[in-house]
Amino acid sequence: MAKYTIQRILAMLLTMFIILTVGFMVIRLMPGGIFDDAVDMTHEQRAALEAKYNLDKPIIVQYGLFLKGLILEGDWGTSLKMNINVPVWDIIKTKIPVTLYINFFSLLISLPLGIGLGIVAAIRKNSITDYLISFLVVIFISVPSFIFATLLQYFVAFKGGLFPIIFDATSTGWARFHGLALPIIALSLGPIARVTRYLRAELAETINSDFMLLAKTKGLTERQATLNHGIRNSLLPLMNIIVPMFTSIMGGSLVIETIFSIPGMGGIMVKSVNAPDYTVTLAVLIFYSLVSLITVLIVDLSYGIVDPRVRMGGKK
Amino acid sequence: GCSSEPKNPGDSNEPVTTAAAGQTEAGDATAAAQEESGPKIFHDYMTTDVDTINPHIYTMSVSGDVIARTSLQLYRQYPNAEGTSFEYLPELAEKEPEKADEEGKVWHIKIRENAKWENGDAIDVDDVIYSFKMCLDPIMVNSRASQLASDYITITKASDYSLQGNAGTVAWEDVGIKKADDYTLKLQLDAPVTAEDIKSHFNYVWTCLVHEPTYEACMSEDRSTNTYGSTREKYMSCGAFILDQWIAGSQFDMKKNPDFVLGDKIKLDGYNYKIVGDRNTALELYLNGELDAVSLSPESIEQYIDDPSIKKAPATSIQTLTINHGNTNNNGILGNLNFRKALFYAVDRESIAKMTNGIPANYLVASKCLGLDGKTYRDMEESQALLEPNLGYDPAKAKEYYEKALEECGLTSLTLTLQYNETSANNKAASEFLHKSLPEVFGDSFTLELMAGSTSVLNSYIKGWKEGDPNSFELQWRGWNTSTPAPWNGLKVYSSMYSNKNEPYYNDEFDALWEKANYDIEAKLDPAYRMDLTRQMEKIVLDEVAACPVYEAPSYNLISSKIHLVCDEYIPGYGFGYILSTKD
Amino acid sequence: MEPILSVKDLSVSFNAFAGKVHAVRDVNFDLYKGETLAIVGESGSGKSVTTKAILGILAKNGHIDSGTIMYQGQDMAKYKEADFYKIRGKRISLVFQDPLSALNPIMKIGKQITEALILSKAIEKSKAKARAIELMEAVGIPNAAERYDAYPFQFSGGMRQRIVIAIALASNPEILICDEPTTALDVTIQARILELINDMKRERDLSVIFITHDLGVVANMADRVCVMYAGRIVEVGTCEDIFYRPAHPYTWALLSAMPDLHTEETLFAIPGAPPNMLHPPKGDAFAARNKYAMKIDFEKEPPYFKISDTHYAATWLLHPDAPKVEMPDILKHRIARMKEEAGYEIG
Amino acid sequence: MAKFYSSDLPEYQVEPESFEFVQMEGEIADEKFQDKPIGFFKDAMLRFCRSKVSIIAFIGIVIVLLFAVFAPALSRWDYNDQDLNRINLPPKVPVLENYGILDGTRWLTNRRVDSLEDTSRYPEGSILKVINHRTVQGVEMCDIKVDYYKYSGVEDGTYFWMGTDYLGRDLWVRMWRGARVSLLIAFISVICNVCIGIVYGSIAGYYGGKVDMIMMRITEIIGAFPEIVVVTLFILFFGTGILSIILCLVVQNWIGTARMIRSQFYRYKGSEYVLAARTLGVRDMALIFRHILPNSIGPIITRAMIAIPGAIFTESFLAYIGLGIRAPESSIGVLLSQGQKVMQQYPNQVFFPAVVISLLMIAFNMLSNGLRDAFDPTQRGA
Amino acid sequence: MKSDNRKERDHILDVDHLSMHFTTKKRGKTSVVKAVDDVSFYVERGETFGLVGESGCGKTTTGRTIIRLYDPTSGTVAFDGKEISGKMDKSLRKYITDNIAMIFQDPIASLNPRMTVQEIIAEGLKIRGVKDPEELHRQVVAMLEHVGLQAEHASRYPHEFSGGQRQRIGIARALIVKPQMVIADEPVSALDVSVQAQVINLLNKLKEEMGLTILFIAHNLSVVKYFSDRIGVMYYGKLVEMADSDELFKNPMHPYTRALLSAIPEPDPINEKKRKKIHYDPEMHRYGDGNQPSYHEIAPGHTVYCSDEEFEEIKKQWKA
Ligand SMILES: Nc1ncnc2c1ncn2[C@@H]1O[C@H](COP(=O)(O)OP(=O)(O)OP(=O)(O)O)[C@@H](O)[C@H]1O
Ligand SMILES: Nc1ncnc2c1ncn2[C@@H]1O[C@H](COP(=O)(O)OP(=O)(O)OP(=O)(O)O)[C@@H](O)[C@H]1O
Ligand SMILES: [Mg+2]
Ligand SMILES: [Mg+2]
Repeated sequence: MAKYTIQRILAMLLTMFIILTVGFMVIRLMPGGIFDDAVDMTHEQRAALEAKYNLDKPIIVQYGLFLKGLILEGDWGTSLKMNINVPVWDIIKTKIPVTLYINFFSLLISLPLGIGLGIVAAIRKNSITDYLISFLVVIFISVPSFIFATLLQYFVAFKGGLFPIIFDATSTGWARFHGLALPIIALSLGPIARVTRYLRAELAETINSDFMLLAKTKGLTERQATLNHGIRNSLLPLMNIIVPMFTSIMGGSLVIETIFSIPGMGGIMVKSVNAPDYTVTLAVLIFYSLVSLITVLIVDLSYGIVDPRVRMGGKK
Repeated sequence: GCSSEPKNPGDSNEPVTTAAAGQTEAGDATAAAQEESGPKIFHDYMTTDVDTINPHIYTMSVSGDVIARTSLQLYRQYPNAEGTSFEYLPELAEKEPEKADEEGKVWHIKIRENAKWENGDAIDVDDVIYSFKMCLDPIMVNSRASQLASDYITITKASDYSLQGNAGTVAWEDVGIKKADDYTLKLQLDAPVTAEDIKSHFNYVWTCLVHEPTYEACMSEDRSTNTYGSTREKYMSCGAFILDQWIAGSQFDMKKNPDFVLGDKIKLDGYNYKIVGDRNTALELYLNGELDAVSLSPESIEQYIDDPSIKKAPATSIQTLTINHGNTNNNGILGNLNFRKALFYAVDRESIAKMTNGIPANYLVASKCLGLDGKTYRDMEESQALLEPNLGYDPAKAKEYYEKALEECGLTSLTLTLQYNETSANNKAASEFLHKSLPEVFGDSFTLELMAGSTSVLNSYIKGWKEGDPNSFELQWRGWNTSTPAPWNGLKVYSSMYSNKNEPYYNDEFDALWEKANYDIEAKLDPAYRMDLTRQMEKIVLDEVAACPVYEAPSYNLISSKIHLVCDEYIPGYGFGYILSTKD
Repeated sequence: MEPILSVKDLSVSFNAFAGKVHAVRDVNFDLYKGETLAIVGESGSGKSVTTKAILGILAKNGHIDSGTIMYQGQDMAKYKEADFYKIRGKRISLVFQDPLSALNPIMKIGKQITEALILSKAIEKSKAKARAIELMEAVGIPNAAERYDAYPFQFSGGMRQRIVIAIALASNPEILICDEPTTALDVTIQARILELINDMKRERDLSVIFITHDLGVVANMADRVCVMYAGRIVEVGTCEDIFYRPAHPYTWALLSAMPDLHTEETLFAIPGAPPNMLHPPKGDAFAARNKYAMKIDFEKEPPYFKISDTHYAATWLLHPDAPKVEMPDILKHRIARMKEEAGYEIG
Repeated sequence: MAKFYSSDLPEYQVEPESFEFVQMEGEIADEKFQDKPIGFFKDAMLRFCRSKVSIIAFIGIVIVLLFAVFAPALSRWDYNDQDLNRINLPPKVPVLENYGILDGTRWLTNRRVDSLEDTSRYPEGSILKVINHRTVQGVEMCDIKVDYYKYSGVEDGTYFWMGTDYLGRDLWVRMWRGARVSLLIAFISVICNVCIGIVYGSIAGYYGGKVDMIMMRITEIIGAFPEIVVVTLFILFFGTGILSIILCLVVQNWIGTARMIRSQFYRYKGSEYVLAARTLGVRDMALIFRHILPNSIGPIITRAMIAIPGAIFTESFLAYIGLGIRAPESSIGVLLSQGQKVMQQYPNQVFFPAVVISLLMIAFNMLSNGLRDAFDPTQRGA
Repeated sequence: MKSDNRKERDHILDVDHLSMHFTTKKRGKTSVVKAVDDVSFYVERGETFGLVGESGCGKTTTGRTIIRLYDPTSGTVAFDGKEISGKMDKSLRKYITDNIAMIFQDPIASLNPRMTVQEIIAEGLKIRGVKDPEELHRQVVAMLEHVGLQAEHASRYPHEFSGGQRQRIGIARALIVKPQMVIADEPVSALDVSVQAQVINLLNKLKEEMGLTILFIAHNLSVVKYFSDRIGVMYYGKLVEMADSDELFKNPMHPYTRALLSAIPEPDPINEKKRKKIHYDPEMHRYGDGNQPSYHEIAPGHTVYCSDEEFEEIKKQWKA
């Protein structure tokens, strides 16, 4: 296991490196020079600035310099546009916690809720409850999260006064959670629906499996059989959708963060692309890639823990 | 105020409104606020985070707002007593600049002796010189250096000094910024200027003071970059407010500075900014009492149009159709004057203005720009005279010119692409309107295609012609922030020397006029003549349709009834003066 | 003797996509204490459905159309889901065909064995482990204590089937239903599982319903045999009745289609394929494939003809008016040889 | 009822001629089939048609498609007919208006009481109700309910079923025009995804080993790029418009299809009939396209069906961040994102597109379920 | 039913020290499965060679390696004197596919559900250059009738057939290219008893008519015995015993063979209930250094895989 883990991490680092390289090139291909849209300055002044940041050099040289800094000093460069002269890492550092906070919480919320709803729907298949859940699922899946975010903000926070309209970055503890509850909910609706849909299908299949039948013939009630055997077994394949789900939550937070004024990664992603601020974009890109690769890794490794067949190296 | 309309590409001609601090002459208001319980804090918002509050390198107007509120400039605009116009008052400077030679090339500025940093350090002329020296530093290459070196005034050798890089050819001692005595700054200029020029020049945010020890501490080892103003700790306040708390991406809290040199003007106990990216959210916050002022999105104007709290602020910019004169497609029809005229006459500005809650613009100097005798430039009869009747809308004429142009270019049909910034609802609506209405004027042979892009994408198209691709774009919306007090300066965008030019439009006559209006002492001393020059310039660009002006979109603001402003109406070139307001 | 389980006129059908599948039609049999009743028949003849109907675990789209299943004086055909909990696993247990999929792949073996006992509070949690190990030993799992914590995938097919049997025996049932318990296994392992079932049956005085399509296995296990075809029981009798005195052409065909170690002649092949149970044929379902089919076979369903007290067959050939036919030669020879080998004359 | 023979029962008295052997002679041939042969697709279609839900979904989609194709042409207005005198009208539907819903009225809040008399602002008869009188900063204010059509000066008898937008364009027409565009984008992008996915997935899955490893790494890398970066690049190179959107929808989304195809290949390339074909000497290409790929048809169709509303969804996300389709063209995404901006003022502008996209989502989902079942080989003939 | 078309002792297939090892890499762990390990046997022209053994012992792998669905790890296979285990190229591929055909176990899985019977059967012909659709159809129909199906079945899809019919289609597909040898991998084990006989009889008939050589893989000893001339018994990748079928049943020498034989259930209630089953425990061999097992011929054509020590024992038990 340890060896395998190390192998996987090495492979991940290699992938990261390729992403870094490709990302660097791609981002430099992006439109707009850093100082095009900046302030009113003379041609000479602009040229001097570009020279200072090596922007006038061939892209390969720029990449070489960047890599040198990164490897020798762990230097991701400094922001040129968004937080001028601030090391990119310092910027990202302050944004990551809140983004991870809302993303993890929505994962944390959407999994149990989705699982719960999925179970209910699967057990009561073709009942009113099932139809109701399916209806909600469709709504949640098909209506973009920015609509929900706006609706929640308007009705729950503004009209209802139950939550703050925007997030207060100074808050801590419970107040922080309270302030982030709406964005978390807005982010979770889609994933909840997806988990529900997936689990409903999966469980409906598991319920028909032989071991469920055996469980019943053993004398377990329908309920006990579903709880003890059905759910655990249908949860395993659920891990397959956690990764895409998590990345899509991350993607969703892009918009949600703006609506709720959350100073997180999602906001600077869009802004750094628009600014454009190469170094920040690259760092954000790496961050998102890393998160998704790590999720993949964790899911893969935990598969081993959750599924004894994988853990103990069995067949199939 | 805060910038509410998403910033358009090219909104870079620095708006004066960034320095919205103000002053009334009413000295009796000191006691008024103190009876109230609780601190009186103005809750404002900004739509994006600041990039830095280092005055030498900031690029965003919101950053400028924060710096302006927390640091000192030599001079600053304050509203006049009636609250109808503004005037420059000495801030860090103690009084008006003094001419130290015959011509007006050497000036002395006396600064106050009681100014202090928030940590109690006294401020003297060395602080001022240090700030300027750092701004012009050749190694750091600050983006604001050229503006400090030569904007309204051209400081001797400043430009050369700042652009020399490592060469070391120009010593700081050669630069025309000197210490006359501990509290007097001596300026050596290339050309004679007026006191007004000096005040205008030092009214800008990039002339704000930086705190030497802090600045030095933020200096990188090779002295090539500086992180001053990137966090609360790396900043030192000395202005009307002290930066109390700064949570990146989220909020700024400022508290009143008891040692502020013009302290009696400030009635508020604090001034806070929240960063609110979404307009609906901002409105909700306002309605909830969490913000004291909000700028309405075009969609919600109708709902509040009768509200007593609504206040209208003139547009910060004229929305124009930028024309790529050098485009060689369609046999270079965009370079054809007849076609550009056709375009000019074909735009139904009135309808577009109605749709955008704006003002139709058939001119290139914005209506907020100041003229003479308390009138705005636009309101002056002479300026009115050079405008086309019916707001420049004349379908018959347009069609005539269009057909002529087609013939001259040997075309039978024409398709052009108009690019706009998708985040600007007004530009989008106006584009869609033109998409429909232009073919109605020109006939079926004409098609207008629309294309949205983000700021950076649009910029890259503009950049195209500068990098040798003449066909990188055809038409694009641009909003120009013209300089309010100096309309002649604002027309810089059509001159050859301007580096952020949008369209490859060059006119020697215009360039000469611009030089004259800006640097000629004769012009400087004679405002009427200057106005005249301005009008001549405007006429040239209008006649040649260097760009096609369409509308100005004023902003509609709701200002809480708790807030009492120093001026009932928006003061062109100044603003509402939120920080001078009182609150109950 | 009173049967402990008595199935009368059981008919089961499924609402499938294409229509109504008549999987089991008028099935009758009794199960007596301590006997092994084998049900043979080819795939799809309704063997599993019959047992599932008894245990109330028919698929959702299936239902009992008519008939009674009398057990302990009650008709299980009328049971509600809740009533079955008292029966399933406790009084009647089922051993599945496929030991691979019948065990929950991610639950420990030991837990699967005693889970039902714990949940029904038949045993205390603390004693569960001991009981599980005891059961595992009983079904012949070596090192049972160590394997308590193993997972199904760590077991071979034969061992898994033993576990399934252990699960079935966990609460000392009265009736054990084995639905093709060895089909997925190798012959050598099959032999040992069959031995195990026989041992268990003897030790615990179980009644066993044994389902298979392998006549060799039937010969080994059964006391009595039901031969099923197309949802009906076409012949029923003691093991000897069926193997030495088969009366139904289908039984003949089954027996003679299968080579044994002595077969040299051409096998007797049943032509065609079993009927589609969506539209069960009129008359004798086997008629279309039956060489000895008579006109009436296509018209009228044959009743059960009594051959002896224990032996019934549903074929018109037994009608007094029907022409007499002999069973195929290959079968005749084989029976003769078997009798010889057995060393005595049977009936 | 099981019947036992008894010579007494009359029903078992059978005429002797019934006891004639009928097939003693000759081989009994395998039964002939009564019906026509049913091809795989035909069978799938038959089963599909038997599922009511799928049919309803299918009809639903057809209706949307019909509307999308014909509604714009049949309507009184063109999708781009602008009239600044009728902007942001609320919905008004004949008949329904009499029941107080969709009657073209709207509440206007924060009105000055003194301005209500002003007939140039409030044409006669436009004000239906005045409530909530209050004084704000010394000004008398109230909320009013107006007949917005009269208020805007639209002539009587004009009905905009879904209202109008900020340029006075009919939202009903724009809705269907938008549905047309969105569906077109969705269809094209999904087709592209499927094509690329098939080729890529087939190669990776069929050859396996190192080829597969490298190809999968590549997808991983492509997949790691945040959408926004990719989108911006495409916008730069191709400008906004359908092409960029489709490219954006394709550039990463094919990966999923490719993965699925690959796993299908892994599953089937070792299957017995593929091996059988190999022992006959069937070439690689034929194996891929004739033997293995057709198994993926079901999953591909299912996937594609879900991807279609998914593409519309992504398109609306792009529209929201400002990279949508070229104005004045309409699409569901454009309408949704436009609607989001005015959700508090004119909820109708977001409601209707949201309903349509939800309906499409439901319909495509059900359709894909139906197709999945129909193409499931294990359910054949059932 | 044994065939008599064994002419002279003429090896058509020679398998020599064939090994096929699978390396699986899962989550970083590599494991080697020795599915076939050093197996040698031969098949004579015209005979039926049966390969039996329990599930997973490598029978299928042997068959598939011979027909080159897998590339052997080591050892050689020669068909008609020509080595067919070497490097694969077009001509070798053609040689193999022209001469050897394969019949698969699972009648459902081995037919492409999306092709008609006509397409399935004609595929082999098409590859061999028969293009004319009428000719194709004619041949397909002829073959269908050969295997007891009818012309009208050609346009049908596999799912419409019963197991036995499908297996016959599989046979038709294999035989239409007129191979010299057929590898039949458990062709009847997935079938119901009632239809097993159909297929066995058919194979027998075709063998006679076409002079086929068959490598018959099965785990049902009764069937193998009935069908094969010679039998090889496999256990865990090794071929443990090989002999003429009568000889093998008379003199099962390897303990595993004995266990296998004793375990076959027979449809004879009285005898079956009396019969004693023999258990085989591989631990009993105690192979070690200097006591390695190898092939020993105990009688002409009867080889046993055992150590020298064991061979001595075994020899004593052999009955003439
Ligand atoms: N859920 C179901 N829906 C529709 N038909 C069903 C269902 N379950 C069983 N059947 C049908 O009922 C018939 C009898 O099935 P059953 O499983 O009892 O056969 P079996 O005799 O056990 O065969 P096998 O030997 O293959 O296990 C078959 O034709 C089968 O297709
Ligand atoms: N492609 C493969 N990769 C890895 N292992 C394999 C592969 N094919 C077969 N094996 C392994 O090789 C061994 C022999 O398998 P094979 O299929 O040849 O057995 P068999 O005798 O045909 O069994 P059965 O009677 O079940 O068909 C088994 O342990 C199997 O798991
Ligand atoms: Mg069964
Ligand atoms: Mg095999």
